[in-house]
Amino acid sequence: MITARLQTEPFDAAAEQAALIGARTDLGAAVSFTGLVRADDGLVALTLEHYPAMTLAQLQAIAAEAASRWPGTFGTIIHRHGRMLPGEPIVLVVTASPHRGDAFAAAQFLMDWLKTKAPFWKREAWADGSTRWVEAKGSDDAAAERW
Amino acid sequence: MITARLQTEPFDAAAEQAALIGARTDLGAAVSFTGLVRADDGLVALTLEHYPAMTLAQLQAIAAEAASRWPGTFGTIIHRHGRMLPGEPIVLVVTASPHRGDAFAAAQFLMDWLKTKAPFWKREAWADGSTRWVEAKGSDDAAAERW
Amino acid sequence: MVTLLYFAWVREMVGTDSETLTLPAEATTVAALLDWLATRSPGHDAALADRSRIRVAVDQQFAAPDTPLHNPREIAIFPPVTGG
Amino acid sequence: MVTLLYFAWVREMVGTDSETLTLPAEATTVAALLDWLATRSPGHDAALADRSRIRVAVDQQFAAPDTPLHNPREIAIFPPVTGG
Repeated sequence: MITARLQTEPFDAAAEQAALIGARTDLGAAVSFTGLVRADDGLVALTLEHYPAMTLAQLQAIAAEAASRWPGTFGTIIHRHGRMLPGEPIVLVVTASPHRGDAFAAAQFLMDWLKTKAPFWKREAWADGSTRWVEAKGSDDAAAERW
Repeated sequence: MITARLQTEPFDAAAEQAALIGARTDLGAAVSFTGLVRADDGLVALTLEHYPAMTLAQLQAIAAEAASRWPGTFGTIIHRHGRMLPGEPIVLVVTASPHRGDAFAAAQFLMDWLKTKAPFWKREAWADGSTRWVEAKGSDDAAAERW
Repeated sequence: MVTLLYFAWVREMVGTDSETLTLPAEATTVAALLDWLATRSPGHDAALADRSRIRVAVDQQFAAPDTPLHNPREIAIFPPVTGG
Repeated sequence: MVTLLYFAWVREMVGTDSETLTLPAEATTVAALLDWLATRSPGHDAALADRSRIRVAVDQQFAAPDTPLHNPREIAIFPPVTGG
């Protein structure tokens, strides 16, 4: 079971991992990925716009795809939207599995697909008052296509 | 900079990740891997023996190798030894990097090398009173050799 | 009637986040729809000028340029996504 | 004089975690050392019977069977590692 949530407020990665594992003792590996707002030279904030009617369904579809590829792997996806400051977390992917290979692979898959298939757009606000929409990266397409 | 520690007591993965990131705002990705004692049918405890004169130096050598392969990636390795119960954490690898690919790769590299190059041996204790030394897995050798 | 939704810089260049209209008969595919939309205003034209930077979802499913349109209810037009 | 250290089931089969002794002249490599050690007791012999399951560190560095021994101070003999 891999679940997905969408929220504006920050998340507590450790609490999410603990909740995912719960009382289970058949899991040998837990992987947590946190995406953070980088303070590239003069960046003052990042605003994430998204497509409300589609976003959560798309995250859930990505989660379902991972669950079918890695049966026995549990996971949680949390993606924030709205305005965030440098150093703040944007996205969390936590996976837990009997073996480390599956936990790592599922976490990377979820991030790679999410990067190219979830309808979010980042707008950067700079110290000089300008704003700029982040450009999609070809490396993200390549990462998503390797799975 | 990737540092390594050896200890008997459990660790706090979230606190380690927070300490690793500190006040830095140039890191866009943090990956945390926790290895846990799996309660395979009737396992009551795991005891990790190690080679005191060699273990920490070997973990530090693995850390140095990762730091040279992924410059700009920060990391913390904590490996426990002694007796542990099902569900308890055994090993922690946390990495943080400007980009997610490096954070994921460095964490996986550290785990793969640690599995085959750090002098630890696991002994399982079972509900029927028997004990058994865990056998090394060929899949771990293969994982270590892909880097 | 179909609702068109615009996101990110497509929204800014078109000048609205949504519009509801009746599709013309020639809008049989995603690509044909974009061709027609580009004629609606200078803003639409500018936003859609470089089709390699445009992505489309039809009824909340990603769609390719040759995807046929069968009475869609909602079509969203936006740049390549940049979340995560 | 060299200190030999044994770990995990090698330690249990040899029956001690360490011994200090003088290497014979023929122990010029790791493999030759293991051949000689196996003659010291039935426990040593049993522990070292399957060389594919034996790993060695010379002065705290992993060593291959053909690694030459130049006045080592500490040689550790153990199964393939299983940490992590």
